[in-house]
Amino acid sequence: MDNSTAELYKIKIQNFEGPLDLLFHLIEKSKFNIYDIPINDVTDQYMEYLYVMNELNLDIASEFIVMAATLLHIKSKMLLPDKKNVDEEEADPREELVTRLIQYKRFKEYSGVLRQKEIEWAKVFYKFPELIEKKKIYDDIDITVNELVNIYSGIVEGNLNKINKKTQIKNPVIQHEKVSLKLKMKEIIQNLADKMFIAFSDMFSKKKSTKKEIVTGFIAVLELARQKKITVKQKKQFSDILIYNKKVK
Amino acid sequence: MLEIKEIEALIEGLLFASGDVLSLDKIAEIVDLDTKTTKLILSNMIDNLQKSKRGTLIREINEGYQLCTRHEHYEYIERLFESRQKQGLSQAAFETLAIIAYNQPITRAKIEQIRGVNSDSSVTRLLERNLITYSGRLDTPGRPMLYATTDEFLRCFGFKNIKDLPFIEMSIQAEGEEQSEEEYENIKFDV
Amino acid sequence: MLEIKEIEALIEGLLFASGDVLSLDKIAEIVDLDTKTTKLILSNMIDNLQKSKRGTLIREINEGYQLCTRHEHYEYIERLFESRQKQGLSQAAFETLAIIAYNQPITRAKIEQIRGVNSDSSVTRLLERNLITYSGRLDTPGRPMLYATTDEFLRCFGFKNIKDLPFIEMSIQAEGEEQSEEEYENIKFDV
Repeated sequence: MDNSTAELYKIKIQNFEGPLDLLFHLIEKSKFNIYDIPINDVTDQYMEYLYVMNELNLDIASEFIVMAATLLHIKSKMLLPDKKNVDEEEADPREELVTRLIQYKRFKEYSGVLRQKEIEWAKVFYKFPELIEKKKIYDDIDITVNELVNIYSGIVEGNLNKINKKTQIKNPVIQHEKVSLKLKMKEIIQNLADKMFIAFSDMFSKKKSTKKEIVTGFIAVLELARQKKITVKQKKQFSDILIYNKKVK
Repeated sequence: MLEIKEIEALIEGLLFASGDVLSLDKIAEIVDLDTKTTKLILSNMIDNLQKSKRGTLIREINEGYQLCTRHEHYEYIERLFESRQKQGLSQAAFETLAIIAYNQPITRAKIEQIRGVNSDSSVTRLLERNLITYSGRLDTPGRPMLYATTDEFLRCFGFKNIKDLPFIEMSIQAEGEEQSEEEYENIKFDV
Repeated sequence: MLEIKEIEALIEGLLFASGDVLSLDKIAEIVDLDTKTTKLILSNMIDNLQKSKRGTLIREINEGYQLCTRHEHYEYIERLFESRQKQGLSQAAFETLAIIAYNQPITRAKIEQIRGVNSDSSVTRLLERNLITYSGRLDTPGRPMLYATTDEFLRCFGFKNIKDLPFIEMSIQAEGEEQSEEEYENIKFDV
C-alpha cells in the first residue's frame, strides 16, 4: 500500500453512513466548493476508496457501487457535452447530486440537534401513574323490554320444538368443556399474585380434578412460561414442578 | 451548599420522581444535610403545603415522606381512572339475562340447560355489568349459586320491580324427564 | 364553580395522579371548563412553575400536559435510581429520525433516498423505541406505509409539538474560493 491508500485505510475506519456521507467527507476534506465539485478529483478519490475497501475484503454495500456509477456517469457527461443543446443553457449534470448532498447534510445537522435535545431532556424525571384500579363505566344497554321478551319467547319456543314429540324427552344438552386454557392461565396468575411460587400439584384437588383439567393446567403453565409471565423449575425428573412469580427475583 | 428554597424545591423533585415513600435518611444524604435539619425543612414544607392552595401534600410515613394528592380532590381525580366501556352485550348475554329475569333465582346449570350451551362467560359479563347478582345458594348437593337480577336491571328497563316484567303467554315444560319432581318446582317459565 | 387557585391546585393534583401525559380535553372535562380557558390556565401554570422555586414543572406535549422534574436537579434525583441503562441511538438511527421528524409522514423509500442507504434497521429500531409509528399509507401504487413521530418522541426530545422542531439557518461550509456572494444568498434550507 502506498501512502494515499494507507490514508484511505484510515478513513474507512470512520465508518461512513453511506455513499453520501463518504462523498461529503471527501468534499470537505479537500475543501471543494460543493456547488462546483471538481467531479474528476472527487470521482477518483471515491473510486480509490472503494478500491481499498475491496482490497481489504470489506463488504461494500450496493449503494456505494450505485454511487460510483452515478459519479462516472456525471464525469462522462461533463466530458462530452450534448451537442444538440450546445446553444441553450445546459443543465449542470452535477446538479442533482449537489441537491442530494445538501439535503443529506441538512439532516445530518438536524440529527445532531436531536442528539443534543435528547441529552438535555434525559435529565428530567417523570412519575409513574398512581396504581388505582380502573372503574368501569358502562353505557346503558341498548335493548327494549319487548326485545328482551322476544328473546326469551324465542328460547322457550326453541326448547319446546326440541322435545321429541313421541318420548317427550328433550334432546340432551351437550356437555361443554368447562376448563378453558385461558381461564386456567388466569387462575395461575391469580394464585401467584401474593405468593413467591406454587407447586404444580397444589393447583389441582386430587379427587375432583379430571385428567382433562390437569392437562389443560399443564399447557397453561407452558404457555405462561413461553410468555415469560412465570418461571418454572423442576429439581429433577418427575419431581413436582414449581411455578415462580416472575416479579419475584 | 444550596439555599433553603432550592433545597425545598429539590426535595419536592425527589419526592415526585420517587413516587414512593422516601426515607428521611435518603433525603438527607442526597441534599447533603444532617437528618435533623432535613427533618426541620420537611416539617416546614408539610405545613406550607397544607396551608397553600397547591395540588399536592407531603405525608410523613414512618420516618419517611411521600407526596400525595389532597382529599378534597378525590372525586375529580377518581374520574381519571374511569374507563368507559364501549362494548355492548352480546346476543348470548341477552339470552342469559332473559332467562335469569324470568326464572330467578336460578343456577348456572339451569341456565345452561335452557340455553343448551355453556353460559359462563355471559353470566360473568352480566355480573360485571351489575345486571345480575348472586342471591344465595340452592340447597341441593354441591350447593350451587343462585343468580337474580339487580336494581340496575330494573333501572335499565324502567321497571319498578320484577313483577313489571311482561307476562308471557306460554306454559311449557321444556325440560327432559330426567328432571326430578322437586327440580320441576323450581322451574318457572311463566311469571 | 371553583376559584382559579382551586382549579390550579386541582389540575396539579390531576397531573400528579396521572403521572402520564393528560390530554387538554380530559383536564377540561374534569375541571368542567371549556378547553380554551383550561389551556389559558395551564399556560399560566407553566409560566409560574418555571419562574418559581418549585420542584416540578409542567410540560406541554401535543395538546396534553405532564408533570416533570427540573433539569437542574438531575444529578441529585439520578441518585435515587440505579443507573438507568438506556441504550443510545446510533448515528444512522438519529439521521433517520431527523428525516422522519422533518418530513413526516414519510415512506421508507423516501428516507432511503435522502440518506442514500437502506435504513430498514434504523426504522425498526425507532419503532421499537416508540419514537416513530405507522401513520397510514401513501395513496400511490403499492400503497407504501408512512411513518411519523410519536408523543414519546416529543417527550424524549423536549418538544411541545411537531411545529416546535428547531429550524436551523444553515450555511453549508463551501470553503472553495469559487463561491460567489450571489451563490451564498441562494442557500436557504427551509424545512
